[in-house]
Amino acid sequence: MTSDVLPGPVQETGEIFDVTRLGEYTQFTVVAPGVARGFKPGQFVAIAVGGRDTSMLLRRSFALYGVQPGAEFAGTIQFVVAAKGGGTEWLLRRQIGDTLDLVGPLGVPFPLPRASVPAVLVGGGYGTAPLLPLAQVLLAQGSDVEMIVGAATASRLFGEMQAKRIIGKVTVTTDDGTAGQRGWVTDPLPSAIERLGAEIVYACGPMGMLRAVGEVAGAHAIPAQVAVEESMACGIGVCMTCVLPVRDGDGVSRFVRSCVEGPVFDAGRIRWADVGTVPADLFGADGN
Amino acid sequence: MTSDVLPGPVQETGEIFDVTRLGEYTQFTVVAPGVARGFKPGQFVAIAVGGRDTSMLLRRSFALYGVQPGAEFAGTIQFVVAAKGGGTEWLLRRQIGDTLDLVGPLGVPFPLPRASVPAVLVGGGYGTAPLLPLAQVLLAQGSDVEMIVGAATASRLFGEMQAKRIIGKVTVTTDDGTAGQRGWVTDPLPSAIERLGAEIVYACGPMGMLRAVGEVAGAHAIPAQVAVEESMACGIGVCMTCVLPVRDGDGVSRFVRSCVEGPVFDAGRIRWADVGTVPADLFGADGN
Amino acid sequence: MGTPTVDISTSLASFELPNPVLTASGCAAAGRELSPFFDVAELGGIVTKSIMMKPRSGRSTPRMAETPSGMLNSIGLQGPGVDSFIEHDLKWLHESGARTVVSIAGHNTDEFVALARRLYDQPMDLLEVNISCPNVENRGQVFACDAIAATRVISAVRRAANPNVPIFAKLTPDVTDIGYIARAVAEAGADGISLINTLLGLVIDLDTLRPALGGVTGGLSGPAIRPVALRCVWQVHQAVPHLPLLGMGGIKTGKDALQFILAGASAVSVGTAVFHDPTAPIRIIAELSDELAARGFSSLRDAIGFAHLSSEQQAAYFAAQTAVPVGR
Amino acid sequence: MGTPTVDISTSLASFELPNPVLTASGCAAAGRELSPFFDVAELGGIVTKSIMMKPRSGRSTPRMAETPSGMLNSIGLQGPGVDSFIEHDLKWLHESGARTVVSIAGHNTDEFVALARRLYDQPMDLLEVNISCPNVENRGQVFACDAIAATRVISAVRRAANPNVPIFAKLTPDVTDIGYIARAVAEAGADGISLINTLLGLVIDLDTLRPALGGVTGGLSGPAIRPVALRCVWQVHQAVPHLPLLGMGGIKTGKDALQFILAGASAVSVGTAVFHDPTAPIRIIAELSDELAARGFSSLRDAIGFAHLSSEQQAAYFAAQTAVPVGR
Ligand SMILES: Cc1cc2nc3c(=O)[nH]c(=O)nc-3n(C[C@H](O)[C@H](O)[C@H](O)COP(=O)(O)OP(=O)(O)OC[C@H]3O[C@@H](n4cnc5c(N)ncnc54)[C@H](O)[C@@H]3O)c2cc1C
Ligand SMILES: Cc1cc2nc3c(=O)[nH]c(=O)nc-3n(C[C@H](O)[C@H](O)[C@H](O)COP(=O)(O)OP(=O)(O)OC[C@H]3O[C@@H](n4cnc5c(N)ncnc54)[C@H](O)[C@@H]3O)c2cc1C
Ligand SMILES: Cc1cc2nc3c(=O)[nH]c(=O)nc-3n(C[C@H](O)[C@H](O)[C@H](O)COP(=O)(O)O)c2cc1C
Ligand SMILES: Cc1cc2nc3c(=O)[nH]c(=O)nc-3n(C[C@H](O)[C@H](O)[C@H](O)COP(=O)(O)O)c2cc1C
Ligand code: FES
Ligand code: FES
Repeated sequence: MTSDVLPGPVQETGEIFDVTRLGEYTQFTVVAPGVARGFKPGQFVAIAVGGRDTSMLLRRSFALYGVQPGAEFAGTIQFVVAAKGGGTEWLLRRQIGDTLDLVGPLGVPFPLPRASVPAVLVGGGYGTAPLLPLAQVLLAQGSDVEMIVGAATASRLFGEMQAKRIIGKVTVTTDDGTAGQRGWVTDPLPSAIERLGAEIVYACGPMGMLRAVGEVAGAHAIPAQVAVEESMACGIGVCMTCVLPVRDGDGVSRFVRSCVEGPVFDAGRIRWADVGTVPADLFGADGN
Repeated sequence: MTSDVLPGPVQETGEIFDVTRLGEYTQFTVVAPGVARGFKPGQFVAIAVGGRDTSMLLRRSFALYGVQPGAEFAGTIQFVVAAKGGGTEWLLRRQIGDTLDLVGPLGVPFPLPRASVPAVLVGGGYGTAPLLPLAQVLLAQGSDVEMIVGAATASRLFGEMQAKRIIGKVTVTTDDGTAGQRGWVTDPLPSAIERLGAEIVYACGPMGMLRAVGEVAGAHAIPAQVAVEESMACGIGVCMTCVLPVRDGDGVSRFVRSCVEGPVFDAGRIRWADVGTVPADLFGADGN
Repeated sequence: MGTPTVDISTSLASFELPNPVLTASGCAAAGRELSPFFDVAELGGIVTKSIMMKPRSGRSTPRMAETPSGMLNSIGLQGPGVDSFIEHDLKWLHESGARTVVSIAGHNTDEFVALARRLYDQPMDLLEVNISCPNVENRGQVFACDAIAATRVISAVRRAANPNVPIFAKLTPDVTDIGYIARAVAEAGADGISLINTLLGLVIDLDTLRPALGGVTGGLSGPAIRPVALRCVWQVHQAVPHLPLLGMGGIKTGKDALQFILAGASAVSVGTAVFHDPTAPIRIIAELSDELAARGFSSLRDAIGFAHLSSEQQAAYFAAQTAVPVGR
Repeated sequence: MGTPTVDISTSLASFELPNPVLTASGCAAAGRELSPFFDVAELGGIVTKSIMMKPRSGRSTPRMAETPSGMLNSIGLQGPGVDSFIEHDLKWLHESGARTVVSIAGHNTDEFVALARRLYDQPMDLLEVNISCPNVENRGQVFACDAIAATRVISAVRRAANPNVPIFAKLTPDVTDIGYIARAVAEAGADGISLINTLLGLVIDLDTLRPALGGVTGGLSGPAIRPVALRCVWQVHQAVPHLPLLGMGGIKTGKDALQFILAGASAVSVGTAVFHDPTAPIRIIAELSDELAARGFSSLRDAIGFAHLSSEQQAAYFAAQTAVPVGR
């Protein structure tokens, strides 16, 4: 795994270049050369919502994909938004030509293998988004890549077309069987790992899915690098709201900030069962 | 003076039909049949600002004019907005087709003479607005009407063209002489009163101007009906923020709500020098 | 939402209400000004502006300043005095068929007692004792900031008031330990507690370079204070679990009201939101009912204090419900 | 604005600052994460997150909930312990040339004393004593809620700390009388006062029907609390007019900062606003300077507590200024 020194995040005002509805999601393309410049797959952008005089104080985070540092859409970023509460609904009312206040790129990207290794990518819902540029990078490295994308229902699938275009094929699952095979992304995962002889799994999606993906990878004795989604007040590492209990190399578990030390973690290091608690053996638990 | 029983205020959503820049002001025409129906000159509308998730909790008030209960612009209202802070700036970013959340018509209108009497109307800045429909009503009653409009500078004048169209002529003053005669609206007022043999003065504008107009009218032993602009939290009479010390018929002074018992008052009854204090002889001052 | 109907009736001690949404004292005058917007008899009740014995002019203007998601006010309890209030306001409310909560305020214990006596035979459903106002006998310290002063007023009012009318003590959040004050007024005989009154705040006017309000400081209300209000309801529900609470502070929607119910309030008052939306109280009744139904509650009473239950207790409740919860 | 330049230097006791804008404890970590956005040495100072003797994991997640114009947090003072803090954080700050305010927190008086000793020789400009945290020796009551506990900590820290480093007591607004607490810590030897810490609040999660935060209650910060913060600064300036105050609570703009200065603060901390806008502190320096100039002040120091002056005193000040005030 390599660990590049990245250019730091920047704060910039980006103009919305395109807004496209994709099923239940909306894809934004925004001119933001500063954010685009430093980007690596797995990173995210934090966006101010609500405009002047808003009561919504905190930025909202979105995984980046489709970043074009050069070429036709020079200096643009793309991200996809699902309606949730006031912040995303405000974003969904923005139009082409409106501007957004952005901070990014933020977070640690997916670690890349030094050489080409076969990899399975697993995306749940809009969690597929950051896996698309990752697939491109892996393919460019000469890695064999398979991708599984899943969602509760067909309209919540994201990126299966792009994935197909990039990789050539894609496996789709939905909980209700409205698209692809009925079931969870973890159903076709073992055979994909085996078929490909995969040495790594990458995943992004809901916590429950990431945990399950981590378990499947573990059962195959390969690592899973997963991008989590924790509630974040600052996104830049100063507030300590976004922590997860993570085991480090020498076995000590700590509360680790998922905004600057994540959002990508080795699934095997996250203490999934202890999320939302303070396990007694956590570093500093006795200092409370 | 007649005192009609008015239909109560309504809350309704109005669509913006037109937005026109007029000097430093912006005129809004909004489709709002419920507000338009009950309207009488001197009343105002309270508008929610900032949209969903705004931090601005209180409505902003604007004097109504150009209300068209029938005819071509059926059920529309007009008001004019001057940029001040967050609320008016939000309004000034609204466009044709956007909707506004309105409550109105609010307040006591200008009392009308039973028969035709000569009247001078005095407007300061956007305070001219409510005098325009008043002039129309007075003229329709057969009253002789003169109008004086003033402002600090030419770009802050409002309604002098409409006034001219309605009345035939208008006297203009500006503090800096950039339009009309240099000076205050009270400079040409005495001669207007005398020329016309006016029996009443109507005015709307800043507090200092209203006080001065009241004094000139008083010196001519005629009443001045003035529309004040007090800071209002509710606009509908439930909160008691908008009070002025006002002397009533039997000489007792009280704190009176300018939203429901005003905004139009007999200038002679307002205790101008005591605004912002609790005069010792005010009704209930000893109960504090 | 085509959800099953929920029984939203509730009670504040012996006062039975068909629904749990009232106005807040000082934010609806005595109801009349709201009648162009809706029928005041449809609300859980109208809480009138705190009334004192004598007419009172209140503070000098400016009396309000808008703040982020809130506002400051310094009205200073302007009012016509209890006699005029009875003759005009209470009469109007009675004729309108509105359920009525009368809020009283006094300079000292005697004035509170005199008010309770004067109102003894008047038509009303509940007496709210606003002890979040200054006590002239103790250097103007607010009664509800001092357990002893609060106790004295509440026990005296309880003795003086009509025994058929429940009395609620209205508390200020500006204290070190609101649970302690709540226990004190409960022991003094309060039948329930209203909370919270406004937080003391200040704004500087950047044009005059002086405090924006004529009264220098003022009371902060609106959604800005909602988390503080919810914390107070939570703590007071734990301190005096047997007492009914009338919760308020920044309620704008049915969802906001539901938070107060879950935290332990039996009913809610809607204050500052009325200034923004005169129909807010009536809208919130319907919204709250929908929110309860969507979460599988068959009655509002079941939801009171529900957030204090463990996840297991909560699950057991829903398992025992016959109605299939919608959206859970 | 092409306004005359204003001298915006200020001081917090013996700590001299070129400008009055600092970060707030817990809202800037130890400064390093802000360095991609601006040079931390340009600020009035960095106030570090409250540090304790031992490493501390803090509370369980969820640790935050957004509220109208504010947020609740329940971090629970997660931190690496003072040794690691000195070795990594303080060292980095020193090397960066940042003026540094170290915030300390303890479970009991002894821990505060141990921290003051451990930090005796470390490079820092001011010690902020966060007594708005629970005292394990008194049923978890917050030190700053109890004048005696507060006094004990402050006098012990004043004795133990390097005499060349001023110490500021950081107070909570959740008390009945903040002026009283301020006088107590002043008598105990505090060289100044930082205020306010967060207000205790609660939010109910309407999906889980339980408190939204892992820690049940949390601290409310952001513009929502600004009027409360300004009121506290106003009251404490009146209670201890000779003590310098570091004001904070909801500051987002230069105008907000100016309100605090006029109310009596010698400098301000910017907290939650950093989460929305990482460059807020540096932006606010320039904005504040412009706002002062536009009102005819020739120096920031002249504006400190200016809102307490009568209109006549204010007019006399401006009349004596040689510079022609812009926009007045
Ligand atoms: C690293 C990261 C990447 C993300 N990528 C995407 C993406 O690509 N597309 C997308 O649609 N959404 C993404 N999310 C989730 C997105 O940030 C939330 O849906 C959004 O913040 C909700 O804001 P709201 O105002 O609409 O909802 P509300 O529920 O009103 O938000 C209230 C508060 O809770 C926080 N919050 C609510 N839901 C979440 C959540 N799921 N995760 C984190 N914080 C939350 C909000 O940020 C806000 O502070 C991502 C989140 C993180 C942390
Ligand atoms: C009866 C009445 C009629 C009015 N008619 C007009 C009109 O026709 N055209 C027009 O441009 N303006 C009019 N105003 C003034 C207008 O309401 C204010 O300019 C506006 O409220 C300012 O809001 P803001 O958010 O832009 O300013 P801010 O200063 O940010 O407002 C902060 C708070 O102060 C209140 N406030 C600020 N200035 C005033 C003011 N001058 N009067 C009352 N409250 C104020 C606001 O309502 C708000 O609650 C009228 C006011 C009243 C009371
Ligand atoms: C303008 C105004 C006047 C008020 N007057 C009173 C009063 O007379 N008596 C009282 O007990 N509370 C009074 N309050 C407090 C409210 O009843 C309520 O407790 C508080 O505003 C919090 O609720 P809210 O955020 O919904 O407004 C007043 C509040 C406002 C805004
Ligand atoms: C996430 C977070 C963490 C905080 N941690 C601390 C802390 O460790 N020590 C402290 O004294 N104050 C802490 N505070 C309080 C702030 O320093 C500040 O007093 C308060 O937030 C009000 O200022 P603001 O509204 O500008 O944020 C914290 C605040 C927040 C939001
Ligand atoms: S979100 Fe603030 S530290 Fe991660
Ligand atoms: S603005 Fe509320 S009573 Fe007039």
